[in-house]
Amino acid sequence: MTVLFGIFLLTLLVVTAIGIVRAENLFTAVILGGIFSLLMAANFFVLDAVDVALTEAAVGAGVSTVLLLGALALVPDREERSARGRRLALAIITLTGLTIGYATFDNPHLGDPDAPVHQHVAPWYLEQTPILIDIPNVVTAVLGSYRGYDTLGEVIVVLTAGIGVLFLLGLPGAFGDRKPEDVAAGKTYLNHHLVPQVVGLLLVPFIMLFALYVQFHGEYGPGGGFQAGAIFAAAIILFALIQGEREALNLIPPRVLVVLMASGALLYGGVGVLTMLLGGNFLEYGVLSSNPVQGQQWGIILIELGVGVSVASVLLAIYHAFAARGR
Amino acid sequence: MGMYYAASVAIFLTMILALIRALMGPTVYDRVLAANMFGTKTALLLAVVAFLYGRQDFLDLALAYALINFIGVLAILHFFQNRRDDARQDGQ
Amino acid sequence: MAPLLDGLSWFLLVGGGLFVLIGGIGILRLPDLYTRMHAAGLTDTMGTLMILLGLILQAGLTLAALKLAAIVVFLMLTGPTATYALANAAMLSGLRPKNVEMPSDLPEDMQF
Amino acid sequence: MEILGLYNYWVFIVLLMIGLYTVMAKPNLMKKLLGLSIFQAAVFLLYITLDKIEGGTAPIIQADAIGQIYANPLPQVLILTAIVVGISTLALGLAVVVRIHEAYGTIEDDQIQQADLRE
Repeated sequence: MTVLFGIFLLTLLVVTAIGIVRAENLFTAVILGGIFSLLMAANFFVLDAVDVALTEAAVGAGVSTVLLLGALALVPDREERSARGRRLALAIITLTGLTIGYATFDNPHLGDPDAPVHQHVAPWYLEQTPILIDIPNVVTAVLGSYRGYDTLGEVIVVLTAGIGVLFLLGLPGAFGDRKPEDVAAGKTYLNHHLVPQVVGLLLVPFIMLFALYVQFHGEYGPGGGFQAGAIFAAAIILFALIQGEREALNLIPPRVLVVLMASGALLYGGVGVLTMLLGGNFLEYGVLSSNPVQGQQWGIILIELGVGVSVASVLLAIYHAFAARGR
Repeated sequence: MGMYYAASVAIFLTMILALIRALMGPTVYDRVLAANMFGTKTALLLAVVAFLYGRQDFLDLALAYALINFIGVLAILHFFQNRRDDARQDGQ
Repeated sequence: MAPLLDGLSWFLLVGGGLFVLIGGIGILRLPDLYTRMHAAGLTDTMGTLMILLGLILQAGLTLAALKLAAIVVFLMLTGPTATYALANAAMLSGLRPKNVEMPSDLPEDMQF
Repeated sequence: MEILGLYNYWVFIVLLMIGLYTVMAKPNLMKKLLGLSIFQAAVFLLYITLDKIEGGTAPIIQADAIGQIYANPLPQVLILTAIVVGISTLALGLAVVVRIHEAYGTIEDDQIQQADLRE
């Protein structure tokens, strides 16, 4: 039965994707993109990837939709009709698709326990995590400890992308050129409507609380720094939507935001340097405490915090960069 | 188990109907309405499937979906309405 | 006790499913945005409430029940708010209900 | 039922090709970025498809369930980080599109090319 769930969700996914491509109004395309993300997340959930489902929901359906809308506010929202290159493109994708499709017949079927991917390192992770790190969520353990270098790299990539966006668009008040006060408060739709205002402001603290729960419960349930960062950013974005851009910039000044962006990644790297100073390898958390298992747990909590701070501030800075440019 | 299947099939059918409305339009508001409905139905579906799998600790996800979906809808209305207001001011 | 609870859960889940489905048919079949909104509102409140209550009965007095209750509270808050904001935005943009005479003495900011 | 085990791969291919088509055939830069997102999502789907084990559950270990099978955590970790990296790169792309619009007044790539040729 759950196989049928998956097939159903996947079919809807394809229909939505075709809808996105065909939509001429880009607002429509973005709305359908939100639905696409939700479907994708539900799909991940059905395929037993709860952490990924939470990430996709928070990042894909939440922040990504908002960023697309923020960019769309600055460019034309209609696509011009063009049939140029359509035949060639169709021919290419048909050919490529059929070629890859032919190869799938040799692939292991969905859920096959003998598939090659399940034979190498994964059983070791599942067996050793309760012994070496002693936290229930193996995904967090792999993310934070076994593949800690990789995750550090990803955080740096996120930080770099954030810096790139700030270079391209600028962030008022971040580097002393323009002050947040220069951003016109502007008459926006939501900040003179009472019902969304009241309910939205009521929800903001709860969403932040939920983000903190996701951050610090990540060792035991679905969650961790990436998800928590995105949810936290979403909470502040909600505040910015209902109270106006200027209020949000006053709440967390851009100068602070830029410092936070860097300090999250710095905390991650700092933990690595600390373990080296204590006589271990880079990011070998075992040396953080006399008990290696506890050391591992402390290390994971610290680096997850760094990830959370970095992701939240980068996403927020990116949002502000788009929103402050608009008005 | 049976009752979970009954509820999830109903939610699935509703998701199809909402998706058709989101694809048909005709106005952006219709699509937003359908997207909002789709989002809350996804949250419901997740809650039901969490029970179906017998792993109730995954209800966090349904909570996250409900909250994120709300932000998405408000954001769409905010930006779309601002765009309309700008267009009207330019036109007059 | 247990069969009674199960029976009640069955009733709530199937009932909620029916409400959700009716709302789904409504959003497709009804003629204009405002009537469709009515159908969507039905699924967001009644359908959601019944399904989640049915699940709470199955969860019993656990953390899961608390989380479900939180979901109910959030959905009850956000659903109507989103519908309100949507109706308001649509009305302000000049979208009018089909086959309805609008009163001629509308306030100025609602006339186009 | 056996053949349905490959359905995920086919959806992956279809999504991949839809994304590729959008990037190639649509001149609108925003549309291209959306197509790129679909392409990316297709790859995510492939990886997550690989993690599933029949009868398994999410890799959050339950102390009281002895002998429980868990899904493969490794693809999940890779995709979890990739999603966040994906949105950062999407944001960078959007920033470039916004700047292109400011410089050229259009975001259709054929018009941008014409404007370049005129100079």
